[in-house]
Amino acid sequence: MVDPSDEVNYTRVMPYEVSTPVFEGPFDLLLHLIMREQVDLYEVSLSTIVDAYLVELDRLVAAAEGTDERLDLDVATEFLLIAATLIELKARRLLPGVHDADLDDELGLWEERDLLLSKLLECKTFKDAARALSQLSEEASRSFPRTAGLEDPFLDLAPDLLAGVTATRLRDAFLRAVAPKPVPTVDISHLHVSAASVGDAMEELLDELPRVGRISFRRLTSGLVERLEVVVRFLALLELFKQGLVDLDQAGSFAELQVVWVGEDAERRDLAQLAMAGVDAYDG
Amino acid sequence: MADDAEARRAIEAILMVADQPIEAQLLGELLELAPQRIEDLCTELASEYDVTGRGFILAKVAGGYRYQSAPDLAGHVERFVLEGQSARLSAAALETLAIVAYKQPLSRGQIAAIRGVNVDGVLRTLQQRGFVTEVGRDTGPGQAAMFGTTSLFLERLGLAGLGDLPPLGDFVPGPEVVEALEQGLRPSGLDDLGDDEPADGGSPDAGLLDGGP
Amino acid sequence: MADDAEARRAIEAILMVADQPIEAQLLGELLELAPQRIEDLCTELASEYDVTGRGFILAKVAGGYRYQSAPDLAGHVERFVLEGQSARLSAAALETLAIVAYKQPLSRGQIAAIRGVNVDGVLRTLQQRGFVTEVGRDTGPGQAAMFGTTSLFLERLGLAGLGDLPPLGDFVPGPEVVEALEQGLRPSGLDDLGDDEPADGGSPDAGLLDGGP
Repeated sequence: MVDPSDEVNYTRVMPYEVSTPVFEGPFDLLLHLIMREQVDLYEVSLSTIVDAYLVELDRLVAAAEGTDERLDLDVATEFLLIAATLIELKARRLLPGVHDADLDDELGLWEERDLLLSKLLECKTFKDAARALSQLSEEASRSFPRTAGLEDPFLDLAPDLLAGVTATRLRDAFLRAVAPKPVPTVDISHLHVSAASVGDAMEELLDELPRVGRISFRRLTSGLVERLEVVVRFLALLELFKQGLVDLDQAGSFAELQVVWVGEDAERRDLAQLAMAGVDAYDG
Repeated sequence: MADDAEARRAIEAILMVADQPIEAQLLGELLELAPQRIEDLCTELASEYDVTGRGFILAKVAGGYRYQSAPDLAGHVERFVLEGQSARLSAAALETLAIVAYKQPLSRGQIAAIRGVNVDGVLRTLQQRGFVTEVGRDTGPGQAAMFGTTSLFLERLGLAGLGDLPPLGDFVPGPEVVEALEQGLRPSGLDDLGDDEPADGGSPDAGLLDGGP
Repeated sequence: MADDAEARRAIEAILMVADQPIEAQLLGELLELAPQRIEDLCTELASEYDVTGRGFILAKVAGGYRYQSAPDLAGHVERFVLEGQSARLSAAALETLAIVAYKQPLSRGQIAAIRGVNVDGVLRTLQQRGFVTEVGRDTGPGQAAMFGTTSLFLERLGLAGLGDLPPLGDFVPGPEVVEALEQGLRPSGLDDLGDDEPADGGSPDAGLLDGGP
């Protein structure tokens, strides 16, 4: 750390040139879709979004190939997040349950829309503010500051910066300089905060599915009132699918989603423990 | 106590040897003048340089005064200054910076809530670049780190202080944008509830995993 | 080729941002004017400052031109040096010096990244005092200057070599500190693609913000 002869390779990597629009978040993407393409959010094709993501991913991988650069996982995962958010938004519309909407649900939809609308307005506001700041910076960068400092005759006069400075004080100063760093935290505020837990939903499914064997998703969720509960159940189901405990089957584009239990009863509990430990973080 | 003429000259002399913006407060202490008097004198000097077409300006930046080259001469100065162009910030970083600038102090979570994405990476970049720093801790239970902008940020934007930021209200979208957004977010599902629901339960809207619409 | 009025202004701008006396030869090359013409213009400027009673002078020093405080205002400047800068600089200067000592070689931007503030002035002071010096250039495209400590620094601290600096070992930084440090000192932008973080992020001379799409 203190050895100045340590070899450091000060090469730099240029950022990927991105020709397709890069969206800075789900709000950003929504803004783009709504403002420029004048589309109804719920008309947006999910496959288009997923395709765009895959194309973008391929492009990033190709760009990284043959160079020392790595695929930028930040970019890749951020895009995935956008796609996932949109899919969730759309899925919440399409899932059964909405059709049983009563007045409360309807009001809820409008509230939700208003919330999203205010988010988008806020997002747009800061986008424009950022542009103004950029402009300010551009102007400021054309004026260079004087940093010449003291003229020689005054240098002798200047207080001795090292008066009373010991090596220990120097070390303390270093530690002070590097100390106040924020603790990185995993931000999950963009995830849907829900009273329903995916873990709980999995537990219910693990109890129910082995008994019924095969069931349509619609029937599986027929007793649920809140759309959110349906979403949570769906996520739980995907988790079970990942664990290899269920098979999901859809005969065609508009067909029912069929759920088939393929797990062994014996391994149920063990796997449940494992699986739920991994997904509880989704609860928000 | 210095008279105005001498105070003006003294300010010029001191700023000429300074290597960072000097606050009116300090100049006032040195010259035994009220800070407001210093502000006035500096404003006079700045306007004098402007009127007489000097190649330098007296700028108020990050709360202090300093000499800078005149912006219109950037072409000449750039050829002289050796250090080249610095890296520019991505749009994501810039927007995050704008949020921090206008909403400070605020937590990582609050920024993420506005941007709709995780901002860890972007925030780290802004901290590395010295534009954003931790300014304290939330008093709430989690004691989340609160972030704000630095004086370097003000310097880079050529602002005397945060009060000189263009008002955020200037950027609030107009009614036509609001209308367009409202239109785009029309909860279409409401219109056709129950109308087209086949008895067999097949979803009429779209296949979940295919393209729709 | 610049006309006289613009050349005069350009000379003012360049000399204002220069750290060292600039020779007429170099100014002539930058402005595409004969050195003699530059000399004439500088003489005109100097006399103009004198006649209008500015607090600074345009001096010819060591074969070059530079701005200096007017000699008759030395009292004010001394006061500024003694009362103004010392208290304000010491803590900042010490931290900057410590960072350079422990982390050398590193660029201006890397230091700024750790300190979270512009370090141009402080670094300049440390260089002037002979504690810090430029030890090389970054191999990257920007070729940022890399800084390290001098033998005078070691001498003044009574150290035989950098290896004698007190070890940081008994201080166990949390992983977040280590990460922040490594991020700050990482030579390339590998971890932040898209946020683009070259090593000279703290360079004073260019717009850092870009609103790109």
